[in-house]
Amino acid sequence: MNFEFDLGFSIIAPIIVVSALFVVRAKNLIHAVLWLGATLLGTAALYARLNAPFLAGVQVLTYVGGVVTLMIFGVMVTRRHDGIDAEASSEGSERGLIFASAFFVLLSVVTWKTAPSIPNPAPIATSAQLARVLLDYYLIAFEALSLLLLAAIVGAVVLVRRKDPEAVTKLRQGSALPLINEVES
Amino acid sequence: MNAWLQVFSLDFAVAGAAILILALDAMGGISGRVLGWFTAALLGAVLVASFFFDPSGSVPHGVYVAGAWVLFFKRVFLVAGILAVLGSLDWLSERTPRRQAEYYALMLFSLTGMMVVPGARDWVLLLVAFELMGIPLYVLAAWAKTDGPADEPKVGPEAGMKLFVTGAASSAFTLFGLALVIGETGSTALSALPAQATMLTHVGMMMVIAGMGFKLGAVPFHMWVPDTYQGAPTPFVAFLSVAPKAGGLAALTVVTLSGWGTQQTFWAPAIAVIAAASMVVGNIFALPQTDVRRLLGFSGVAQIGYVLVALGAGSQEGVAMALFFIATYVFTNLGAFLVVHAAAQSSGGHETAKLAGLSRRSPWLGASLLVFLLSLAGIPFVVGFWAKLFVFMAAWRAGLGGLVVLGLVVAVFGLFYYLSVARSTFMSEGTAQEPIRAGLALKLSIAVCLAAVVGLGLWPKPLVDEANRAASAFMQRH
Amino acid sequence: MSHLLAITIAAPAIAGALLLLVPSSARLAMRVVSLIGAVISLVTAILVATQYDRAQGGLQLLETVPLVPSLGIHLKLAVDGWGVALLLLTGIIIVAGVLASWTVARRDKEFFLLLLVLVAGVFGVFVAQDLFIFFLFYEIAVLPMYLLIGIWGASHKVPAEGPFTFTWKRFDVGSKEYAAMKLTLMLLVGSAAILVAMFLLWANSGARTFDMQVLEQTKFPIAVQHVVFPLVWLGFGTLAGVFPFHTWSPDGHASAPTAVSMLHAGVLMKLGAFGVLRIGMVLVPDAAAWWAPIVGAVAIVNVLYGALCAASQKDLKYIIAYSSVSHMGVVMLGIATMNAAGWNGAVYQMVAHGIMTGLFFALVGLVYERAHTRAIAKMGGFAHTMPVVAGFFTLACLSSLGLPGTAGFVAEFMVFAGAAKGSNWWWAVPGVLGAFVTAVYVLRACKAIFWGPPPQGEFAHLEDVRRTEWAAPLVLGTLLVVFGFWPRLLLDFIDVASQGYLGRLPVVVALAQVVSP
Amino acid sequence: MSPSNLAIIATVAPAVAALLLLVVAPLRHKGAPAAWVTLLGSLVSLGSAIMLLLGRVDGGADVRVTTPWIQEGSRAMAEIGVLIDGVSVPMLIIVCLVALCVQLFSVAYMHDEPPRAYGRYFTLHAMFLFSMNIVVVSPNLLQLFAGWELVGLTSYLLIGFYFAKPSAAQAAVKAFWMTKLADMGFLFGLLVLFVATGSFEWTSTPSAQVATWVTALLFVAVIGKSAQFPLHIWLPDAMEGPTPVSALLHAATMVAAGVFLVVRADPLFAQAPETREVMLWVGTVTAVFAAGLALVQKDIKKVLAFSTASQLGYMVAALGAGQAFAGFFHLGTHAFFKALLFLAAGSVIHAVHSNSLEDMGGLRKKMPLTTAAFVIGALSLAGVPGFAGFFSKDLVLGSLEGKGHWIPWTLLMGSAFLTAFYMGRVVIKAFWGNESEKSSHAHESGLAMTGPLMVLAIPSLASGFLGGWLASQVKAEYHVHLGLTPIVASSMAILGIVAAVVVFGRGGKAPFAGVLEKLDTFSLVDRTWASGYRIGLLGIASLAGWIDRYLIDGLMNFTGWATLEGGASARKLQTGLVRDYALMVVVGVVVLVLIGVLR
Amino acid sequence: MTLTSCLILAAAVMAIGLYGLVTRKQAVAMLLSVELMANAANMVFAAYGHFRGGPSAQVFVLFALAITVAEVAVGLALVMLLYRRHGDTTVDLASEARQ
Repeated sequence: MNFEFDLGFSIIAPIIVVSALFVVRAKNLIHAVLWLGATLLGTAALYARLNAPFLAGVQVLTYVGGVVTLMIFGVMVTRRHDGIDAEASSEGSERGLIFASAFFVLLSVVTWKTAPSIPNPAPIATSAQLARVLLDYYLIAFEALSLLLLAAIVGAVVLVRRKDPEAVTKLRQGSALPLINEVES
Repeated sequence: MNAWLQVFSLDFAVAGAAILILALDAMGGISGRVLGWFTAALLGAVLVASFFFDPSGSVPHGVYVAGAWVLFFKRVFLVAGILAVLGSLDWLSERTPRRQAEYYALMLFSLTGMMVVPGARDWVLLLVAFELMGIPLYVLAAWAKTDGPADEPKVGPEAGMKLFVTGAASSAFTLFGLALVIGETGSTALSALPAQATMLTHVGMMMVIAGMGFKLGAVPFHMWVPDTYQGAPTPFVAFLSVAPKAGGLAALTVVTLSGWGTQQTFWAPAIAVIAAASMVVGNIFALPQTDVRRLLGFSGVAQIGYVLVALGAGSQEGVAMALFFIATYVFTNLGAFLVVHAAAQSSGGHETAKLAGLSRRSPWLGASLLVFLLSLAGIPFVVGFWAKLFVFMAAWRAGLGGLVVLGLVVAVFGLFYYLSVARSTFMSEGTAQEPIRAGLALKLSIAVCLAAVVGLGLWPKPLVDEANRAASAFMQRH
Repeated sequence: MSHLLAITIAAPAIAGALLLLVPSSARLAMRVVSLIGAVISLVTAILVATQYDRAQGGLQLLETVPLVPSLGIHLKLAVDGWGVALLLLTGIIIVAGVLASWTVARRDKEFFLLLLVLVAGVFGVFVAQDLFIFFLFYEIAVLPMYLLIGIWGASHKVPAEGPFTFTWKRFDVGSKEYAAMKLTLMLLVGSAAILVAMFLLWANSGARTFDMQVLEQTKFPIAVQHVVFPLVWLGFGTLAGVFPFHTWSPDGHASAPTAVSMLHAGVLMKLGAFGVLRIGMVLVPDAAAWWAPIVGAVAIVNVLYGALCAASQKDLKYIIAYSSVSHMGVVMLGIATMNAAGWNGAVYQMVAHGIMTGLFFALVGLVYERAHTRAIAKMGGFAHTMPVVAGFFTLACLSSLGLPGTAGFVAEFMVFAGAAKGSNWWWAVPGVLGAFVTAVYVLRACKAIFWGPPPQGEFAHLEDVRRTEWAAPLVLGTLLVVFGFWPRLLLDFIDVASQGYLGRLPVVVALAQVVSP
Repeated sequence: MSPSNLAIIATVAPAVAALLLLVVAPLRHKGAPAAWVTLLGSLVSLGSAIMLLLGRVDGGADVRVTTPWIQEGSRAMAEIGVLIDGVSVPMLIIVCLVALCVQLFSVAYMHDEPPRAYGRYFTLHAMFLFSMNIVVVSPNLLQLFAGWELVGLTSYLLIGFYFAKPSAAQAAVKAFWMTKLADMGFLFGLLVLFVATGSFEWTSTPSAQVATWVTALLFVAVIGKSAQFPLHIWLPDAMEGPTPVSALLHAATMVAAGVFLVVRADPLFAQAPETREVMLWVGTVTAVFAAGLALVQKDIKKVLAFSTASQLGYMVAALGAGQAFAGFFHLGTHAFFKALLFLAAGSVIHAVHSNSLEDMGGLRKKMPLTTAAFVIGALSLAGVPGFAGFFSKDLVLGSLEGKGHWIPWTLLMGSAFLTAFYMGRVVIKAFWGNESEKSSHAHESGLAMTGPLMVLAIPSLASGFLGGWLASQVKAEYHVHLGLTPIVASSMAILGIVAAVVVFGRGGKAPFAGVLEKLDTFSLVDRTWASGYRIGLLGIASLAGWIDRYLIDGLMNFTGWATLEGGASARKLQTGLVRDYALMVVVGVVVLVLIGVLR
Repeated sequence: MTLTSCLILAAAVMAIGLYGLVTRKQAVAMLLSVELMANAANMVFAAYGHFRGGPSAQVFVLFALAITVAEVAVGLALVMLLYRRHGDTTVDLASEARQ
């Protein structure tokens, strides 16, 4: 198997890996989320390098713009009031390390052995092509996906909505914890 | 477009019902209880329709194939849905009166996902349907939030969280595995799989199986099961413990036999290992449980092990027997959970000890629970016996004698804990004497389960024939 | 085609179903319904005996209904000579059992229901000619026992001792729940083994059928047979109390209520032995011939060890329970001989022991109901106040020790003769010794309970048998003597079956007819 | 009526009586009617037996009628039926006659019993006669065994008649166990015979080795039943039963069954000289040993009991010498005079309300009839010439002489002396001498009791002259020979009586009495058996019981325990921590991937 | 740059995500790890898409993204719930349901 040097990849890959490592090791959750943003951006760059600009765009928009923001919001909302940052766990980290590395080694070895090398990249799919497939071949999946998103939204709303009178009473009595979204009704 | 409508008519109906329920609720003025009955009625209507309207056929590109196989599963899901809705009705209107419509809607969303799964022959559709089935469950599992009696640990969020984290991890693995598979085969069609199988494909497929295994609650992806069963509302657990299992089974069967059928030597050992581990772990871990829900959770893990034994046979017969098993399992396990739910409502806890005197307080409930437990244990003349027997026979014919023997041995452990529950219900005298109060819907649901378990136990032939037909349809169309 | 067999099975089951309709307050009606169900099956069993053509032999009164034909499962009922004898036994015991439980006070509807369901299963096993149905009925017969013992049983304390004292922390050894659970679990482990054996037979039958007649004709590969036989032997043997899987039996029988003990020791244990004989010996004869020495050796351990254990017991019910272990050893010994005398003796012993132990437990129940103790040391002189009980008890003792003139003698003598004739003639020695030990412990118990100066204090005014209680001892006691003096009443049936089955096994017969000394 | 029918009637009549009494409870509970029913049954038996005898006198041939009893593979493994020949008919008469006399005697003797017990007593008597008749008429060894065991059963029930008395209960059980222990030999003998010849006929001719085995095993049963050393220990204890019972069971009939068995199975024993050798010695030892112990008994019934054992020793010795007829003859005469002795003793006991010789004395004036009866019996037992016992004992000793068994001959001669000596002792102590407190109030029993005594006195006197006829019945040679034996024997008898008068007439004690008493009270044999029972049987039993409860069952418990503990400790894996759950997913994936890769 | 190197990169990110998933106590951090894993899967798709061509890989990425977002939405809601229950988002606190 030939291993050709590729400058773009050589820059992007370390960024992705290192930032990913920071995501999982950062003590400060906000930092971790920001590192995730870095990883995702790196991934977007990789997509671009892999001739998938559309994906790169989507990645930046939804992930970096959406998910990371959401996460930061989540962290902010749930951070304790004394402001102490969460620490990365060290308990059981050996086991985690062992199995994670086992997974990595296993996968790498298999990849290496299977050697799925196709030297000449195929022609890229255009956005138009994508759209056509999406609304024909994948139509039903697409419909189902919309249902899925609807369900997720309904679910998320139901979960965080605070309407239950009992809980409200408890909250008023001070037995539950003070929250940002005090009482809805 | 017509073909699509026809093939997906039932699924559209259920999805429409979900949206309809949400809309009705948004309009306001309709009590949640009525909505519940309405939901059950809608599902019932769809179920009835399934007997008069044949949705067989396939859509362009073969993304989806409908036939006896799909119909069998759809009916199973619908039945589970109806029973679960009826079982939840009273609890919901009493405990979470302000968010009943969402509950039904989410359950219907999940049902929609399930109903699409068995027919999907394309990875994308399969994945989306699978997730559509799964995501509402995360929400429903955490439904209890902070409600519930004061003395009960409020493990609702925890139940959801555990389900979610293991589920998300499994989804990630599924995605990663699928990426490898699709990448290697170059197509999202399941049928492309066997032709292009490389070692990376196999690795990817193993990850996909892991994802399905999570939904089935098979070892070692079962860790969420007892905790979630304990924390989630029991009527919902009744649903969770059967319908998604059937969905997972459908997905796994489609993936292995339809997609990967010719590569049996690759996946069969994996299934066998999971089956063996599930039977052993489920049965052993159930032994020390004192909470009936946890106990039934582990028992469910073991039951899934039995189903996987049939699937591991990899034959048409095996598939048929797995279908029979899972269909009867719906009635048995759902019924068991609902009885436990009814009893716990009155006695204030789900511990085995709290069931003491149940048969004195409400003989019918006690007898029903006994029947369900015996069925789970695989005792003759209730349907569980046939289910287990058929599964083992199929496996035996396929040369999985070792698994059969193992299954029989650990089944004895199973008997021990099932009987422990029976001992509480029948032999111990509880302090309370007044009858268990259970709403009409709940009673109706339990009665249907009981009738099915006993009836099919006495005369299993119709369902066996149906399962055989479904399996043969599946195996021939692939 | 008459439906006698179906009626025999269905009568108790239908009576059980009818019980559900009887209101809980109508206690007499409940009993009458149960009794009618039991009597109908006894009558049909007698009719079966009269309709069975002894000259012709073989399977008769055949009825077949396809159940799951695709898997080769048919509801096939027919009766052979063994079946006739055992049907009669079951009919007698259930009638006696219903009468003996006339005074059950607590949750009586459920009690009779379970009792009737159980007995329907027993009838089914004896006439099932489809292996699968056989197993199905077997399970039905075994399972109600859990509730019957667990709910209506009696508990007692067993002191913690020995190397396994620490297990007492987890088990309430001696309690009824413990007994019920142990019994059920051990028997179901046995069922698992049977199921495996069944699969093996089914899968290797060529025709993929459970039909026992077809299986009898099939020559199974010897390797298969060698797996099937031990599974059948230990699987069914657990119920027959084969050492060392007998330990459910003393606790189970001691804890069970009267009628349940009667049925369990009287009939259910026979299911196990019958299974070994009918499935193990007949279906896989080649392996059976190879295994027979081991079966026989274990059986003589049962005989002697069971008797010795019984001799050491201080609790009346335990004595009887262990005596069952010992006597079932005689049955297994007879089965292991693989000749006509031994098989006849084994089946005859099933009947004889069934009646005898039924009588025993009925009487023990009477004594216990009055004296509220089972500790022999506390009793004495009861013959003064309850002479009828004493008389019947003595009769049961005599049959137990194999006194001529009682059914026990005929059975044991035939088994010993069969054993002596077989290739292991020395089996007869421990067998006879066991009978002697039996004489020691039963008469010791009899003396301790009934003989001696008239009882004082709390036992001074124990009542003798009352009206409904007469029936069980009278019927069972009479039969013991009748079958003891005129064994051909049953032997003619049994013999024709043994002949038939032995006749099909040329290899085995040749092997068994090696006359030793 | 055909002989077979007569034999069947003779056998079944008491059974009918017993059944009637068992089923019709009021009859039994009333008491007196039970006695009549039983007596009627016995009378029918005796009548039939006499008719049989008359038939034989008229030259009737042997008759054998059987029917299959146990089936084995389409052939009869065992048959039951009746055999009428020279052995069974005389024996039938002896048994029925003695039984009838005893029953008659009992009518009066037992009249103080409550009616229920009275009824039970006679029911058992009827059962006993039935059992004994089964033995007598049996055409093969299996039926003989069946009757033999039934005799054991009824004897058990009769010995334990006073079941409220712990000693009686103990004695009954002991008698049953000892005989049952010995009966295992019978059973084994039957099995060996069956395996070797396929039948239970005593006429079969197996190989010499088999014959030896069979006879040796049968002889074990004889030792038990006929109270031979060392299984004799149950016999003295069995005197706990009512005295008529002792007369019937332990004098005339039941213990005689052992001898009868050997007589019946003579064709088999004839093929086994080794067994006969053993029998000879066992008989001799028992005769001497029991006679010695009889010398020091204080209980009149125990004297008679030991004397029974001793006399049975004579019979067994004769059988061992190969002279079945001698044994059979002595069996017959002994039956009469021993029954007579026991009944007379019963009459005495009834009068003085005590068994002890100390409580008797000087009774000859108060109870002349009883005294006469007892003395006749004693003289007959002692073997005084002219009395029945003389002829039969002479035949026994003569047969030893004829075969040249000089040591047993000498020992048995000594035993004959002892017999006369101890019987002299009893007679002198009970009937002569000074009156004791209890005997002073004694008076003669009524006719109901003395009547049977008189009836039995006749054959005790005269049955010795029937030897020739009996011999012709069993086709044996018989002639009274005037040789060494009769002279020595009669002089021994007379010497014994003289010695008794000399020693006991003056109230003295027997020589070696101290030693013998020690031997008696220490009862080594008894103790050996008792400790064998306690340590051997019960010890092993409790060990087995413990092993079963705590080891075997313990192991089962342990299995369950280990499983449950396993489950409990495995539960710790379920930490409740989401991270760990996720980890399990990872582990699972890695394992699955490994399976996929390695496959 | 080859497919192999891309795949190995993805595997590395996947492994890192795994590591984070099983070691982090914070619910949000676990979500982040799941995101990493999903991202790794998408990388694989994109890589195959590049080297193999055809639209299916890219389409799949779109679906995967949507699904992940849905999951994150529900996940965050659950995190919120958990926080209300325990006052913290350390998931270790949520371990009451075990016996």
